[in-house]
Parts: sequence; C-alpha cells; structure tokens
Amino acid sequence: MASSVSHLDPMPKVSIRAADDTVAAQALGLAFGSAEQRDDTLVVRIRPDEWILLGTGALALAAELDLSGYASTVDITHARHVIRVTGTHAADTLAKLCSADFDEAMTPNGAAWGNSIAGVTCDIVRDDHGGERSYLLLFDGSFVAYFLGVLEDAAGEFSSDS
Amino acid sequence: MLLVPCPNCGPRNAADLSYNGESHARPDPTTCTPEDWRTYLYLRDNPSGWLRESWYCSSGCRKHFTIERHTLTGELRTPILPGSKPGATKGETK
Amino acid sequence: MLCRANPAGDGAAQFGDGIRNDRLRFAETAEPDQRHPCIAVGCLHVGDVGQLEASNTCGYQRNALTGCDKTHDGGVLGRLDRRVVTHIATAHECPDLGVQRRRTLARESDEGVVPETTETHRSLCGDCVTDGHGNQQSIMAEHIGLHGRTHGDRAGDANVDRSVGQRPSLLVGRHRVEFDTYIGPCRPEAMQERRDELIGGRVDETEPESTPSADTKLLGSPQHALRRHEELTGMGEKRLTVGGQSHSTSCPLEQGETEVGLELADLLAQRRLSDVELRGSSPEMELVGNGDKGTEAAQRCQLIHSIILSVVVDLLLHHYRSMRQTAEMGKHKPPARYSAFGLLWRGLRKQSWPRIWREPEFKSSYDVVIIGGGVHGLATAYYLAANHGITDIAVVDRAYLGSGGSGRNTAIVRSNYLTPEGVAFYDRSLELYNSMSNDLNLNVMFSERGHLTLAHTDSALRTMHWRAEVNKLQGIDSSVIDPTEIKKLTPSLDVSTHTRYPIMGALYHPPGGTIRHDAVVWGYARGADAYGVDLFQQTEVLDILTEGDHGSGKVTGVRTSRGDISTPVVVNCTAGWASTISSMVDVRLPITTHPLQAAVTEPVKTFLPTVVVSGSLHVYVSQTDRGELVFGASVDPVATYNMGGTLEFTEELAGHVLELMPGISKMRLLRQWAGLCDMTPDYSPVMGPTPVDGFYVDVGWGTYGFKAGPVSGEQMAACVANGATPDLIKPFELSRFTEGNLVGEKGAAAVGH
Amino acid sequence: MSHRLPASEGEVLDRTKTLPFTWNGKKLEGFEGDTITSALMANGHHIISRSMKYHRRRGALTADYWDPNTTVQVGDEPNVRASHRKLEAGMQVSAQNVWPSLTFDIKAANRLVGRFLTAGFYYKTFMKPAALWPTYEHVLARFAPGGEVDLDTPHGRYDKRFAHPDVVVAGGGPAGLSAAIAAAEAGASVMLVEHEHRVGGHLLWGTEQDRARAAELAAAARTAGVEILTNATVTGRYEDNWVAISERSHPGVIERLIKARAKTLIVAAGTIERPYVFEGNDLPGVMTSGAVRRLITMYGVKPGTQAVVFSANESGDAAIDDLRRAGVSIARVVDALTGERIVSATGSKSRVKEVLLDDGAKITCDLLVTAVGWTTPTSLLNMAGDRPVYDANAARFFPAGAPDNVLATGGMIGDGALDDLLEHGRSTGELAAGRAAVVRHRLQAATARAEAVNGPEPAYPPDERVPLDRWPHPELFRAVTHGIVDYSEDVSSKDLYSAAAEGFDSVELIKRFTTATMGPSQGKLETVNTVAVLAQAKGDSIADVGTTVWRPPYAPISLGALAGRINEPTRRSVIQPWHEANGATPILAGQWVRPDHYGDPAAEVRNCRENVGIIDVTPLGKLDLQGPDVPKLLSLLYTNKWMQLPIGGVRYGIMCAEDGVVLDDGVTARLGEEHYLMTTTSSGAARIWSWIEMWLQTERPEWRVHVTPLTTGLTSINIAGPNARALLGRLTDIDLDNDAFPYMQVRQGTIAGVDGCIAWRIGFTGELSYEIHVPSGHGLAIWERLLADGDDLGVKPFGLEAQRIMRLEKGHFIVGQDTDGLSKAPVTGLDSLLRLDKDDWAGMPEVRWSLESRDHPVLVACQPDDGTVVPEEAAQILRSGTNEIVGRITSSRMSPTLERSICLAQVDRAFADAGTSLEILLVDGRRITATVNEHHAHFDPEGERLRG
Repeated sequence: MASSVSHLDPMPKVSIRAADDTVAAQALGLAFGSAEQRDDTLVVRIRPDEWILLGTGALALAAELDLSGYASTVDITHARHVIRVTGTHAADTLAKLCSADFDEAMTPNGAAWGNSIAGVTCDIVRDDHGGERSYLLLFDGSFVAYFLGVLEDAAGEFSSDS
Repeated sequence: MLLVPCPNCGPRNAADLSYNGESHARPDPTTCTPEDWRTYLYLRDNPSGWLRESWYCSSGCRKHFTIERHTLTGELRTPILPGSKPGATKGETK
Repeated sequence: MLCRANPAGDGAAQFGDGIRNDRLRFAETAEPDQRHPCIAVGCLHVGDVGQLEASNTCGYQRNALTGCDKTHDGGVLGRLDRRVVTHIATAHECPDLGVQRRRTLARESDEGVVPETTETHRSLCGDCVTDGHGNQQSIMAEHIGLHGRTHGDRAGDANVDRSVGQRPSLLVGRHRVEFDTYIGPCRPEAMQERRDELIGGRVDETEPESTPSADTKLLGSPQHALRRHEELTGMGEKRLTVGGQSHSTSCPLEQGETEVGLELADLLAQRRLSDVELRGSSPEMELVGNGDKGTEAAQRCQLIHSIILSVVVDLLLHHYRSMRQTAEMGKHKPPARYSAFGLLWRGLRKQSWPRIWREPEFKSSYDVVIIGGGVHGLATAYYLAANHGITDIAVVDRAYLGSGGSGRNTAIVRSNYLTPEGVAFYDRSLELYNSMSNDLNLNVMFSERGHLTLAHTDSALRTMHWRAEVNKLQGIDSSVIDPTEIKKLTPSLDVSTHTRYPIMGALYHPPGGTIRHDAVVWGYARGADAYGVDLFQQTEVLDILTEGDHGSGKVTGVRTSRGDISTPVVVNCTAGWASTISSMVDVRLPITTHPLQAAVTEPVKTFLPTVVVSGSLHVYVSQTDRGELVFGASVDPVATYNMGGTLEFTEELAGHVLELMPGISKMRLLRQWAGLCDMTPDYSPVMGPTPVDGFYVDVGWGTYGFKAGPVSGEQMAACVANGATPDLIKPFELSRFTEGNLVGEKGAAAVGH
Repeated sequence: MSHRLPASEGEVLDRTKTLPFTWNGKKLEGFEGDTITSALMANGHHIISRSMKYHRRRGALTADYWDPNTTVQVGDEPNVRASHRKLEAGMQVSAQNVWPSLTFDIKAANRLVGRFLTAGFYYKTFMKPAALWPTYEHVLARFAPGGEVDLDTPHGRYDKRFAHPDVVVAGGGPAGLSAAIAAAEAGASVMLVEHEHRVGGHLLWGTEQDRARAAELAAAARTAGVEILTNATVTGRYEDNWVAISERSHPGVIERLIKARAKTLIVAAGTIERPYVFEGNDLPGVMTSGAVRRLITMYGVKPGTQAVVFSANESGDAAIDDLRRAGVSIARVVDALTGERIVSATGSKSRVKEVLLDDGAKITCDLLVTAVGWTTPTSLLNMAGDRPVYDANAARFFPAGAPDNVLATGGMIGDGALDDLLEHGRSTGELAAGRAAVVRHRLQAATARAEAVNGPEPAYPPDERVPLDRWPHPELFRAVTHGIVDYSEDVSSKDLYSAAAEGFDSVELIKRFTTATMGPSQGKLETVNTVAVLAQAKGDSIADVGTTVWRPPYAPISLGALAGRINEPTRRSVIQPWHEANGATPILAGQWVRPDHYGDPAAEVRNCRENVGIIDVTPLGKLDLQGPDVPKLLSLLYTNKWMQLPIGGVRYGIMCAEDGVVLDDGVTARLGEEHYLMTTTSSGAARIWSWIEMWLQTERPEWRVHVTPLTTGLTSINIAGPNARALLGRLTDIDLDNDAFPYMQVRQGTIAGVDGCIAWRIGFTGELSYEIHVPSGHGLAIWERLLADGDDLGVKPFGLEAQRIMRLEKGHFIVGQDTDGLSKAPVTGLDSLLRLDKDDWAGMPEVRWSLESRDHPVLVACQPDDGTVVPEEAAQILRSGTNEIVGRITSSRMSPTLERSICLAQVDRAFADAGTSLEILLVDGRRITATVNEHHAHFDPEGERLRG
C-alpha cells in the first residue's frame, strides 16, 4: 500500500511528567524528540519533561515508576487517539497537511515531535515497521471523525499505485 | 512565514507557536499605583527595531520563551527559556 | 437609456436606465429643483434638443416627455438624434425665445473673475464647447435663468446667483452671463416653434462664424474647429444588430456628428431595442428586457450618457460653485476646478490640467507641523485652514502622500459601531464623506452600497443585534436581517445551512460603502494646498525638538531630513509609526503595530453589490467598480513594521471567501499588500493633547482609520486651534488609559470592518 | 487552419491529434500542443480581445503568459491567458467584455471621447448632483473589464503540499536548468519550477542546436534527480525563504499550492521583452520579436504576410530569419542600432496597415515586429528585499542585492552566449547547494528530533561567481509619438505625461492615479516603460525616477489553489453520533458539534424540573492538575480563596485577565492530596491551559504543578432533576446519600462497572444534579445505560438550549454573553468571590479599584412586567422616556418553569437595586418595562432543590 491510514484500537497510553532530576526521568531516559520500543511499550520523550508510554504494557510500566520528587502520571488512554499512516507514500501524505520536514535526516525513524496536522495538534512518532515508513499520530480523540476524513482524503492520491 | 527558533525544538514555523507580545515586568500588585499597573497593562515601546518578546511553543515543547526580534527585518536572535541564561541554547539559524 | 413618458402622467420622468431607480431621488417626493437637472438629462439622452429645451424651460417633465415622444416620429428623427449627441459631445445650439439677454464677458485677472464687457447675448459664447457654429451656450444660460426664476431662491441650491446687482447671472467657464429679465412660464407654443425650428432649419455648419472677437479667440481658430471636425468623422456606415433586428444607417458626416452620435443614435433613439421596455410606475420602475441582449443594450451605452449627463449637470451648476467659492473662500482658490465641463473643454483644447498641489519652498518656521501625509494629517491641515483660518502649516511625509494606511486600506466606510461614542464619531465622518466630492471638488467615488456584517454563531448574532439597537438609538440606519434577505441583497453568498460556518444573519447597514481612498488623500491635499498649506513629500522627521523635561516640556520644533523647522505645535498623524514619532518626545502610547493585509483579484464583471464582512471568518470583501474583488482580514497577530505580506494570509482568506462564495474558486488573486495598524487595547483611537505641550496625537487608528479620516481631521483641527479637546473626541484622550476609562468598542471589533 | 505553417522540426504540436473547440460559438480546430492563441491565429483569428477603456481591437502582442491582449473566457473560467493555456478538446472560448460582439463592440465609441477620458478623468467629474453619483457609479461598474464568473462553479479539486527542498530554482531556461543540475549534482535536493509547459526557455524558439541543447539539459536535470515542475510558477518568496509555488500540471488536481521552505532560492526568471511606445502600438499585428518567434517556431503559425521589423537586438534579427523562413515578406527592417526609428503606425479596424518611419517613409505591412529590449522581472527578488537599479548602458534594470539565501542567475543579471549563461547557472547552482548544506547542517543541529549531524559545520561558501557581461543596448522606450504603455489598463504615454504635469510625479503616485501597471499583468510588461515615460515627462533620468515594488504574487493564483482542500477541524464527543441518530439538532459551538435540542427544549426543561434529564457536557474544558503547589496556582488565578479546599471538595471560581476583565469561570475539585480537576468553559479550555502554563513558566517557575488536558479523555454527563439521585444510584457504587455526598462535593468510583469515574454535585441547572466524568471509551455505553435504566424515572436527554434556559432561570451568567470584553469581575455582582484580602491574583488591582469606584455596570436579573414579552438579547435599556442607554439585556428566554419571560441584564449601578423599574426598547421599537429582581436566580433562589 502506497499510503494507508488506520485508526488504531484504543491502546493504553500514559503521560508521565517528570523533572530532569527525578528518578522517573532517569529511569525513562531517552533524548527529547525520540522514541524507543521497550518490549510491548513504545516510550516517547515527546517534550523535555514529558514521556508518553504507548502499548499494552504502558500502564504497568507507569505504575512501576518511582514518582518521588516532581513527577506525575496521567492515564490518557481515552484522551488521545492514535492513527497510523504507513506506506511508501506515508510521508508524502503527511506532507500535504503538515509543515514538518519528513526528510530522513530531519525526522529519522524514532523521531518524535509535536506538530499541527490539518489544524489538529498532534504528537508524531516516526515508527517504521518492517522497513516501511510509518508514522503514529496521537491527537485529541474528539477530532477523530474529522481527522480520519482529512487523512484519507490526502492519502487517496497515492492509493492508485498501491 | 517566519521561522522561529524554539530553544527546545529548533526552528519552527511561526504558525506552530503562539505570540504573546512585548515582554514586560509585572509590578507588585499590592503596592503599585494605578499608573504603574496601567502602564504595565497598556503602554508599549512598540519600537521599529529590536524588541524582546515572548512566544509559546504551543504545538511543540509547550514552553514559553523570550526572543529578540527586529520588527522591521524579521531577524530573530537569542531565544531564552525562562530561568536559563542567554546563549545557553541552540537554535539560531540566522 | 430608454426614456418614456410615464403613462400614469404623474409628472415624474424617469432616468430610464432601468437600474437603481430607487437611488434617483427625483421622483414625486423630491424637491423640484433637485429633480430638474435629472429630468433634463433623462430626456436629453433620448436625443432631442427640443426636448431638452422643453424640459429645461418649463420644468414639467410630462411636457418634456411628450415632446420627446413626438420628436421621435418622422424621418428627421435620426438626424435630430445624432445632432443631439453631437451637441452633447461638442455643442449646443442657441434657441431664440425672444428673451432679452445680456452677457458679461469676463477675463481672468489676479483677483479672479472680473466682468469686462457686456453684450447682448445673441452670438457665440466663447467659453464652451462647440462644434464651431455658435451660440450653443445660451440654451443652458437660458435654462438656468428660467430655472433660477422658479427655483433659484432656495438657499444652498441656487442655480442662479442673485448677489450681483440683483440680477441673476450665470458663470459659464470664465464668462458671466447676466439676465435682465426673466421670461414668464414656458409657453407651449414657444416650445413648438422652437422644435419646428430645430427640425426644419438646419444650422449651416460648414461655415462657422469667425468673428474676430474674444469669443472666437477662446473658441479656437476656424482651422482648429475644422480639424476637430475632421478628427471626429471617420465612419460612413454602421451596421448594428440589436435584439435580433438589423439596422443600418448612412448619414452625411459633414454635419459634424461623431461616431458616438451615430452609434448611440442608432441604438437608442430608433427604438430598435424594441425588446426592452420600462414597466411599472415610479418609483418601482424597472427595465424589462427580452433576454440578455436587451438589458445589455440598455446598460452598455451608459458611460457616454453619464458623461453627457455630467457635462450638462456641471454646466447647470457650474456658476454656483464658482461664485460661492469666490465669495466664501477668500484666497482659497484651487488653480483649476474639476468638472465634466472642464474635462470637455480641456479635452477639446488639448490643454492639460495644472498641478494638483504646489511644490512649496521649505520654510524654517511654521505655526503647525503635521507629521504624516495621509488622510488624517491632510484632513487636519485642511480643516485647520478651512475652519479655523490657520494656514501656516507644513505637512511632512517621509514617502509620498497617501503612502501609508491611507493608500493601503480597503476603503470601506460605515458608522454602525457598538458604542454611542463610536457611532456619533463615525457617523459624522460618514456625513463628511457624503459631501466630500463636492466639498473638495474631487470625486472620491463614494459608493453607498450597503454593508453586511455576517453572523455565523449565536453570539455573533447577538452582537449584531446589540450594534443594531445602539445604532437605532443614534439614528443610524442599521438592522439585523435574516439569510433570505441576505440572499436577496447578495446572491453570490452561500446561505445554506450545511456549511462549516452557516450564515445565521447579518447586520445590514445601507449607508456603508466604499470610497476611492487615493482620491480622498488627493482631495484633502489639493484643498489644503489651495489654502496655502505646504506639503512636503520625501521628508522624514528625524527628531522633535523640545524644551523642558523629557516626557513633559514643550515642543519647539521638528528636525527633518530637509532641515529644521521651528514650530510650537506638532501633530502626530503617523498611524502605524505613531510609537516611533511619539518616542521622540518620550510619550509612550498604548499601541502595538500590526500589519493588516489585503489583496485584490483580477477583475470580473460585477456580481457583488454589497460590502460583505464576516468577523468569524476574519474576512471582508467588496467589488470595485473596476470589477476586482478587494479582500481584507483581521490584523496579523505578530507585531511588526514589516509590510512584506504573508502567504498564510492569502491561504486563509481564500479558504474563508470560498466558504462564503463557493462559486468563485476560479478567480485569481492578483496582488496582495499590507498596511500597518496602530492597535490599541480598546479598538479606539488616541486623540488630543499629550503631556508634552504642543505635541498632539491622532493615532491608534487600528483598522478603522480610513473611515474616520474626515471627522478626525475636523476634530483635531478644532482641538489644535482652540486648545481644548472637542466633546466628540473627549472619550478618546490618551489619559483614558491611565485613568482606566477604556472605550467599549472591543466587544464587537474582532474584525473592525 | 489557414495560417498554419507546414510542420517543422521545432514545433511543439502533435499534428496527429486534432482538437475541436469553439471561439465565440464558432467551431474551430487546433492541434494538441497549441495554446488557445496559436490555435486562434492558425485559424485566422487575429483579434482576440478588446481593450479595457477604449475597447480597441487587440491581437497577440507577446504571445506568452504576460500577453495583455489575449485574455479570454473559457467556459466558466474568466480571464484565461490564451497565450499560455493549452488548447483542450471541446473548450468553449469566448472574448471577454465585448458587446455585442468582438468585431463590433458598441463601447468602442468610448475611444471617440477618449481625449476627455484622460487618466483619472473620473476624479474630476460625476460629482454633481450628488444624488446622481450612484447612477454614474453603476454605469462605470458596467465598464469593468474582465470575464464573467459563473456563481454555480463547483469547487473543484485543489490541493496543497509542503516541501523542504535544499534549492528551489525559479525558471527553467538554460541558466536555471544548469543551476538545478549543478546543485543536484552537488548533493542538494532541487525543485525546478518552470512557468511554461516545458523547460528550455528561449532555446525552445531558437535554432535547431539550441533545441538540442535544451533537450540535453532537461535530460541531465532528470538524471541528476531534479524535481521538475512545468506549468508551475513560483508566485511568492516570503520571510525566511518560504516559497509559494502554484503547480497547474499535477494529475487529478486543478491547481496545487506547494509551500516550500527553500534553503536557497535561485531566481532564473529570464527577461521579458518590452513593447515599444508609439502611436498605434496596440494595433493588431504589432508584436514583439519573441511573439513571432514563438508563434512560428513552436506553434507553426504564420503571424502575417508582410512585415516591418524594428530591431535593436539579436532577438529582432533572429525574428527576421524566422519570418523569412515562414514565408513572410520583410517590407523593411528598421535598424535601431543605426538610429532608424519608427514613428507611428496606422491601420484598419483589424490590422496594422502602414508604418511611418522617422525618415518620412511610409511602409505598408500587416505585421510590425519590435525588438527594443528587455524588462527584468525582479519580482521575486523584490519580495526578498532587493531594489533593482537601472543601468543606462544596458537599458534595463538589474538586481542590486538580495539576502544570501536568494541568488539570481541568467538573463536577469546579464547577457552572454549560451555557454556563458550555462556556466553562470552552474556556478550559481553550486553556490546554492553549498549554502543550502550549511543551512541544513544548522537546522539539523538545532532540531531535537533530527539525526545527529556529522562533523563540524561546513564553511559558508562566498559568492565567487564570475559575473555575466552586460551588453550595451540602446535606450528605446518611446517613439516621438504617444502610444499605449499599459495595454491592460489602456493607459497611454500621454496620460502619463498629463498625470506628471498634474503633480503625480513619482512612480507610486502616477501608478495610483493612472492605474498603469495595476492591471492583470501587474506591470511585467509595463513598469519600465512607465518609469521611462515618467522620466521623460519630468526630464529626469530613469535611475532617478526609480521603480515600483512588485508585490506578490508573481503571477495570479486561483483562490481555489490558495484555499486547497478546505479543512476546518470539528470536534465531537463520543455520544454525538447517538444524539444525531436520536433527533438532536446539531449546533456548532466553537469547534464542537453539540446537540442543541431534541425537538422541544421547553419540554426538556420541564422534564428536568419534574423527573430527570441528562445532557452531554463533554466539551466542558477539563484540566488535570497535579503537584504540591496547585492550591497556590488556584489562588493566583481564581479571584476567591483555594488554600483550604478539602479533598472531596468542589468550588466555583472566576478568573480574570490582568485588566480585571472576566476571562473564564468554572468549578475545580480536589481529588487527592496533590490532585485536582479543573473545569473551564468549553470555549476557554485551550486558552486557560496556556494561561496556566504562562503563569507557571514565566511568573512562578518555582511552583510544582503539572497540567494535563483531559477534556476528551472524560466524557461528561450531567444528570439533573429530582430523580437524579435515584437514577445515578442504580449505576454506581458511590454513596449518593445527601450527607455522604452533599452539594459541592466530588467522589470517585465506578459507574456502570467502569472504574475511574468521577462524580461531583453541582448545580448549573438548579436541580439536584450530578456531573459524572467517565473514561470516554465508555461514555456512550454509560449514556445508554442511564437512559435504559432510568426509563421509569422519566429520564430524557436534554440539549444545550434547555441547559441555557435552566441556567438563566437560576441566574447563572455565561462568560462572553452576560459579560463582554470590558466587563471587570465586579460586573458579575458576585462580590463575595472577589477576595481583596489575598496577596495577589491575576487582575486583582483593577478589580480592587473597580470595587472602590463603584462606577461599573452590574449584572441583574429582571422580569418584564408583561411576562408574555421576551425582550431580545441585546435589547437596550433606557433611562425612562429618553434615548439614553443605561444597560442592555444580555440573556432572555421564556421560562417554561415560571411560564413567563426572564432576563439577565447589564445595567448602570443606579439601576441595579431590586425593584427598580427598567425601560426596555424592543427591536420592533416598542418600549416595555421590567423590574429588577432581588436575586440573580428567578427560580429557587435559596437553592433548596439543588441541595436536596
């Protein structure tokens, strides 16, 4: 598929806020702007002081964290939805709606950042699968009807050469 | 579109950020005179030249920062996060 | 262009263009003297001299129209028609009604117009347009004389000046025509005689009189007349198909008829437009055409009519203005009055117009220095001179006049503001705009086309109601209308409910409209210049000189790129740059400078009759007479002095405009630009004195400065001249900010247009 | 196709494909590859338009995009550039702005009065009487130029995309191609944008060798990986090299806007051939040399039979060769370089007939070709800040300097043989790639998510290009006669002279006064001639007169392309589909689509008051606040006190901006030791979140508070009515007993078996009510459970309108409706919430002074004395018997509960006391009276119901 858009089933998601000097921050690690798969959980350092855990193990992983100091967790499973855009034209699809540079050097696999896509504020994670370009888009779930429509419209251009 | 160098995220389209305008110190509300307070509220230098102002990286790192911008040429320099020192951040491309 | 007797016989002639009859306020309800010129024209363009005369002399339209109908019978009609057009374009003929007339010839002198000779008016009037065979002006003179008798007493609208020796007189060009007596009411017999004369007796045009008199000199040599004549001829035959019928005419062109005459005569007078007619009776008359062609035909020929109309009306009213000006304005005398008559005259004489304003010498001292040569600065200068006799004024601008917001705005005017302060203020401005063309003798092209502010949400609709209610109490014509009425007024709007931003209603403000912004600048500049105000372009203010402490003290002068000027009074009218000027005297303002962007499309045939504003969609749009759509938006969020413009502006604009009018996606954006807006926290201006003695501000004009130009000039002039802030601008003083008395305009000013 | 030449090597036509089309209704044929103009001319139609003001007949002048004389209507599309638009089968082409026909246009009569219609004539006339101006105006509007819009045109598919190329090259002529190849070979990603339908520029109408070189270059560019966009235009260069590209050749899309953040922009726009100003210069048959060369070589069109060529340069000379080749006889070559000049041209209605030379010769011809020099289209450079400078030796303007990231090459900056141009292009491409690499390095180094950069930043390459020559060229702008300067606006040099004499003697003023350069070609053809004529008129040099600034766009761009796919985000709660399936009328509130009502809002109100109703209030802003300093934050942002709120407590608060104006309101609950849930108004949610972040980050960085928006994460349902407790009790494990869970308290527990639900007892409706917040994945199920389980309790959904009525019955104000942009907190009348005994809170000083002065308006509840009359919201309240405004109705409804009209109003303080009679002016002009209530609440002022 040149570019496919799929709305992922609700998967557990946790937001962890932690200052640099906390145990939780040390435990989560990662550089700001990057993501890493750890077992069944994708750990994303989406902001300098915020990590998002995605996947079946997210809640468990969050529960294990030592939240001493200035750290907190919020279950955002229901607050944010996830859409995955995959395919050789995944980046082209997003480039129709998002001002970010999807070039390999600027947003390599594992890059994570916040951006606006078609007017919806998203956290974007480059999460290639099997060597195929793929992006996870986390966004406020109330936009889902609108957002899916817009993404599918954008991807439509690339569906013929799938 | 102006490219605004967020101290955290790097250069971003201005539309990705929120503009908060001229930076100015807040007077002590318990002791200030009406004139002080209203100067803070309303009066502005509004220079045609370098201006220190505040931006919010609303779709990126969600941090407020200050930056100097030349209001005629659009040049930007020395972005600073609150509490950090000038020059301590990367992000200038100009 | 069809003029037909009103079957109802109620005496109301129609200017039969079939369009906007409602705007022609010369039906029954109008004052006779208001409708008179219109009637003359309404008949005139059907093309009959007799009819013109009839309407002029008797003042009763029905007679005129009867005449009109009659003259359309018979074979001579075509020629008559052609002659009329000729006559309009080039000449008038002199009827002899046996009236005793004397004429005073005048010559120009330093003092202005001075009567030089008088003579019995039987010959050529030298100062008017002619085809070279004489006495054409007298019909107009006579008309006015008669008209003056019946209506000329009315103050302010007199067509005849009665101040000169108790005798009615008329200034035509530089000539004063006096009338010893008036004739009595128009006699039908006389009219008939006249008509017979015109139809039967062809004036010999091949041998124009060439009396070696002043008349002739002014007229130009016979050779010249002949050359003109040759220039205007050139088409022997014309074939024209209108409404499916073919018509051809050949005519002898040696009569001096023009191609214009031929084409119009064919098209209009011959009634080949049989598929077009006027139906109904005043004031609901409409032009009914069988198919587009008929209507098109009616509409297409009207520029010429308008010019003709304008010439005639100008002639009729010319002397009144001139006299008033001479009498009232003292040394204020623009070098040349603008009029259709003048255009015609200069066009024929191949004479160009004098400079619109002088190139004055830079003096080292002025009573008042105004910084900023836009509408505000120039209007302030003009009113200081016109209303207060203060003329020792320098207006300085660092670029050319009107280079700032005055020339960059989208020229929308309205007075339907939210607060009583705002309403009173802008309404005065609208009033001044309404009479500006005549006050300044320069057509500012005020297009009173109605202003719609759309509401897409409950809360916007509530604000519209709020504004309408406040407006109503202030006597402003403003009301909330529903989508059905919106659709009627502006069919191109999508009023369906399925859109992202459905149109739920609108604030409708019929007096709102657009004005040619440059013309306003030039009008004030020319007006001020005529009073002796010195205008300096390309002159940048580098500093303001004061004595005493910074931020208080007293103004002593201004340092400019052309040198220092000593002056006790400086007025800051620099809008977007207001802070940079005020900072020279350490006066801090509640202002941030933001660009307001605008854009214009390629022209298309007009389809948008109103000004449309949508606050929720941050867009306003109107269509110029040239067919371009002019768009604006709200100010850019980021404060800047950079006027480069942005792509995002055009993207958002297009998206929102297409929400409102989905059918125009194929129109193209031609040009975008930006102006600088001096935004204040309460969306209201800052006017009046400052803590620095002699330093006045007229700033904070945000996105509404153009609308307020005239009233601001008038009030600032009063403020400077009297040393006291007039009541109308009291709410806008700088001190309101430190006192916490902000004006409540913010509530409704998301998009201030 | 009577004027079609035999097929030749250079033509771009596919003569095997014949395309039928119509011209003013007449059926014609052209070939694949034709432009509309070339197809028309091949069919012998030389008159393509009428001029704007005088309606003079006009034929092709430049035969390219900028041709001002070949604008036509194609179907429902106005103002199509016929010399650029490719012919398509079935096109319906017609002339614009003519009546009754192109060949006989009645408005041509205007030219006979032309001497009176001097530039700006309309400023000088039509003034009197004022009452007639609308008529004049309407007539003038009838003369608007341009085509016609079909308002039923559907919004076709337009699109957009972003791009981040290293180098954008504007212009696909030899220099541009060479630059693109060099940049790509140096490792840059390159986007080449060519305005025409194929790359190659002037090589395409040059010699056979030229065309071979063009083909080689195009192939090399493709090999190097250059992204080539043809029939595309760089329409603008904005701040920081934000480059707008309009692409009209993308499959499936009418026009596409590409927004490219170019690291370097190369402008290789070439030159535009200037027309010559002389009497008769707009007669059909007068063309530029480039026009005839393109028509002959590329389109196989014979432009005339007998030509006079006025040539000052090699382009003119080449045109002579082309004309000869096409079988056009050359009646005379007027060699400008030897001082020969043309004076004027005369013609018949349809064609130039005779040319008068300065030696007195009169030459008969039907084609007059001029080659008098070039205009440099510096538009994109102007947008980058460049101010071009005139070079009298070369008789054209040259760029004077743009920012480092904008480079010019090719004919814009000089002259040279093809190899010189290619070499300059090549060095420019390399320079651009080098500079782009530095920018890319810096970007990557500064961007958190980017790959780590390898090695140190590359050196910033200096500009060491060998400049191109500037060949001398005679200054040829105007003959001794006057002619048209701006074809699309019908402005003549005579107009410019008279405007200058009138004092409009700077470029900007003359432009505004005469409208020269303001027409659809935006001065591409006209600007230099305008400047030159003005200079002549003033006796100044061209350099002194200067030039005007070209504003974007470079070429017009459709509104459709600028709009693209119209994407306006909307939000919906998980229950919204249910609402719409169950008869709710949707209403758009901000971005949210919500149920306004289910048919009868009054019945919904009554059901709440009598039984129980449920409403979906998900859009209510919800912020999760955690940290030890939350109470301080709340105290700082709300006007009332928060330090002592116990766990399980809920409190209402008002927030002010620093000027004391009411910003937002809502309730906040304490869920745990350091855990709070704040609610905001629906529209205020995003604003309050950044407001809090601003305070935390800039004013109180030492405070420890984490803020997480949870608006959508929690589906919020308000259960209101006497049966609310019974209903909720059936679904939850939370003890709902009034003592265990009193008014203004919060509890957590399970609802319908779902963990992590929150319920609080508050009373916006004035009824006993619980607002439950449940994880939104379960929102719909719980909503349906409430309705199913409460059927016997009379539960029914209610919408926004019913809620608004009930809150008005209770006298609760709505921020932004009952308050406005200047309403400081004391206006609400809730003085007890304005705690001046706190140290600090946002807006406190202004609120304090406002309370001290007591000169502010105040919100009151009032009831019309005639309870059947509902004053409109916004109806004004007047001092009795006068027109003096003393207040206004801010909310009003017919109360289903009280069966009478009720209102909230803002009134001056003097009218705020209970029992005061207010005079209200209704919209229909009637005046009614109303009486001020003692309480804001019209109903149950003691709050017995909600506490019950």
